[in-house]
Amino acid sequence: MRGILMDTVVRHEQARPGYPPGDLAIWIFILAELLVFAIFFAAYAFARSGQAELFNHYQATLNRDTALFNTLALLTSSYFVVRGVVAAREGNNALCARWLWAAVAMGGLFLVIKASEYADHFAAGVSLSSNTFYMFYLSLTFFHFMHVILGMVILAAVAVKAGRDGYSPDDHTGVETGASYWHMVDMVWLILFPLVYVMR
Amino acid sequence: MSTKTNIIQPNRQLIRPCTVVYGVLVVLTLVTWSIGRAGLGGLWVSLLVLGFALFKAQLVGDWFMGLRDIRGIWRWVVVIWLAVPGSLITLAFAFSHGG
Amino acid sequence: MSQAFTKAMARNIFYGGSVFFILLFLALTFDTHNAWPQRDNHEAITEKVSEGKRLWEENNCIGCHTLLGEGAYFAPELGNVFKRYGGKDGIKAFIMSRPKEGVPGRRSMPQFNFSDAELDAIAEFLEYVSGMNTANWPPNIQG
Amino acid sequence: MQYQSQAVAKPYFIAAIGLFVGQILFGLILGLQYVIGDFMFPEIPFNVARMVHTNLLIVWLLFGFMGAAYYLVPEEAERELFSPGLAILMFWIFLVAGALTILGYLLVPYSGLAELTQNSVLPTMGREFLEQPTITKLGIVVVALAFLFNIGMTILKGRKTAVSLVLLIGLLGLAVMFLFSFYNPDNLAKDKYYWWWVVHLWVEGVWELILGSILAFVLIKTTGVDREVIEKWLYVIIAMTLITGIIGTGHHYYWIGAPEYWQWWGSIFSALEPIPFFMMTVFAFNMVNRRRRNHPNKAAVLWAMGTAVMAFLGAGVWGFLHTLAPINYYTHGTQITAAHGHMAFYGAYVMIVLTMISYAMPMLRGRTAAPSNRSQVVEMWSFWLMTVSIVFITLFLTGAGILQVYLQRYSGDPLPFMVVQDKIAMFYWMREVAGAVFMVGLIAYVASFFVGSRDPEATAVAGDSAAA
Repeated sequence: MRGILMDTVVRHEQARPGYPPGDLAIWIFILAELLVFAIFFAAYAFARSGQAELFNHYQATLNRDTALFNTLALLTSSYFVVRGVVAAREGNNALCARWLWAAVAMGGLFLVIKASEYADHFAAGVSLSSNTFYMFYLSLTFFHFMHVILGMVILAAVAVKAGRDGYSPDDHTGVETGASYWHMVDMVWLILFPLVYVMR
Repeated sequence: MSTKTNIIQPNRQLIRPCTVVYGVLVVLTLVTWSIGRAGLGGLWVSLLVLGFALFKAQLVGDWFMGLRDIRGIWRWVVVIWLAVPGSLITLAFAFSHGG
Repeated sequence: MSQAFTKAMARNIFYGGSVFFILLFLALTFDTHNAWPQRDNHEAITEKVSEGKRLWEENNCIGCHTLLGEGAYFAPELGNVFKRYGGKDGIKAFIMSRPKEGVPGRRSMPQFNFSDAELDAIAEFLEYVSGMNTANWPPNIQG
Repeated sequence: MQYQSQAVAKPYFIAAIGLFVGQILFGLILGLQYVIGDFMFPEIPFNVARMVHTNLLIVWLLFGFMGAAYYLVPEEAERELFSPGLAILMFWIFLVAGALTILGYLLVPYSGLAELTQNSVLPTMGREFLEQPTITKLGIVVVALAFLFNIGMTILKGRKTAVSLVLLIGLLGLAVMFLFSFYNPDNLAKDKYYWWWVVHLWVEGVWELILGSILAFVLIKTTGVDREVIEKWLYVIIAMTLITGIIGTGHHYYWIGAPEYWQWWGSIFSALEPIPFFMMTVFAFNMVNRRRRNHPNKAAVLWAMGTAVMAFLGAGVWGFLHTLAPINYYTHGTQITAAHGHMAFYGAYVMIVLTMISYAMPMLRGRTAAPSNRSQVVEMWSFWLMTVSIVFITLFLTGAGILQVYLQRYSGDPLPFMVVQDKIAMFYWMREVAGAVFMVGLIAYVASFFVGSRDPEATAVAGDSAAA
């Protein structure tokens, strides 16, 4: 084990790796997911261009404040995951597990806030069939909502393994795999939030 | 375990780059939210908001996912992806505001 | 940092991804059940219509015709035939008029020898179908 | 043949080929009825011939899948089949039930068959592809359960590989989804919605798992590429299949009374359905290029490559052509659908079964790896004849479909269905000619089992790697 300074120097000297962190299989999955979201976003934008009035009108009925808190929750959880990966890289499994559980908790906060929003919508009689805007709003956010759940399951599985001291500085691909997926979930929301809640 | 803790100790005293990035992400999110709250709209405001969003996503890809340390095609995978919805959304908004 | 593409991860993605999309599909199916009452014209399903559907099935009409675009492509679409023929009488008259031995060199519907009550049931079934909300399909009256 | 009990696959394969011949014969009758409307009327009306054509297809593919499973599972599990006797018993039950059903279609008017089999007790008949009497459907369930039990026990007691597990999941899904064929509500919107749970989730879901695992098995055997590599790709491909294919069911829900958001969900996900097929093509060619040996059964490798390409063209490309809702609005229920159906079924499922038969038959007939050279030449001729014909059938039907869509649905002055049919008869004639060539190819295929059967086995071409 070298000092961190040495490590940094060595890393710059070495050729950088040609593959992203984590198992390459998860990246194929991430690419597929990103493709679906990209098409969904473009479909939203083009459907909107035909009915801008309607979209602007119903966009105003959304709660932008809860969406802000949700964005902050996801950003924070992503940050926690980064810290968790650093901890795993440094061989500190216990710390890694703590960061990951904190990230899962932030994901849980997101779900609670989003679910309360859905409850308000359903109480108001809004559904996928209400109009094109709500169709897209509910489809996009619910599709993303399910990704948050899946990401939390993955992070929890990684956190459990980290809690059992299951990773090492030489072998922590599992942590990076879960982290990459979670960042993807966060990244997609970063586009979704302005597109659906703000842009008009 | 204790030696490892010692080794990384110096790093603890600095602000980590990822913490700075997190701060930038939060600030840009608040700006975006404020624009929405002020009820601003129109093509240029929308594109500005979209630009923030793409930049934020890029930050997540580079610093959180760690793609800036990668060479080859995978280094650009998020950039390339962002270009697709980014340009299509721009096109659609230009279309709806122009026509 | 290892860049392995492992079989274990590929397998996990298969199982995880499948469960994910099955759940999503079930959620959409649940919503579809909630949305049907506004679209499926279920108010029109009488005992007569049920009988008509049974006759439709037990004479394998789908073996030549399409119904809402599904079936065989040998004979005309019948989802909107009630509108195309301007009512039940047109449908009944056509089914009755089919020659037993067919038409030389041309496609012809068989003669099924339906009773008047049966003809009525079939026509009512087709009337019920024509009242479903099919998102404006077919594009025109020709089906 | 490494295990004695693999031999039970042989009758399944023979029955499959026999029923395949019957299917094509009725296909030719149907094609002729399209242009000579009263051909065989009223003895065999179109709807009866079509029912025979499609039901024979389903039954012979099921025979093929079962035969494939009986052949590959012992080899994968590294043990004898749990019960060869049960497999043979089920073969005869399935064959007799299938034959009786087909004879019922041909000899009794359909409504008489419904009455005879007590359809009114649990009405399930008279829906496309699910025309079988309820009693036959129950028989299919029994056969499927016995089959799954047999295969499942073999896998459980033996080595568990990705190939056999994926195959088992696919077969299990096939049996489970078939149960929806017993749900037939009076509400047509619900009837059609769940009808697709059988039809779509079969052909664009669980059947693709079966396809993938058979292809993986044949590639492992013929290329000698490391199992680890092939199984890894198998998982990725079938993961993509289900990710896109399950919600892709929505492309059938546009115009049948389901809510309109399916137009978006269905379009988006089914637009991605070509991806797993494309991956399969890339995967198959990659594995053959990285082969460690040249297998002497070149015909089997040709079929495997053909499956990968034709499944992508038929299911992937021709499916994509009309899957987006705004396009499907015009093409739904026209000859475009028929064009896609023909090439997709041939490219994906007919060809994978023929791949497996081609690979396994030499061993089942007592050879060590391959048929004779002469036999392989005839078999490869049959490959090209059938494949090229199906391409032309697809192109002619696509032409017919485009013209039909324009005249009947798109032009300012839409014409009635039957008028349009007369105007596109030329395409139907050309399709029938292509169909006749297909029949020639099929005869050549059958002949390949008899030609050169006393000749010595073909060997890998000289100069190839020594591993063969």
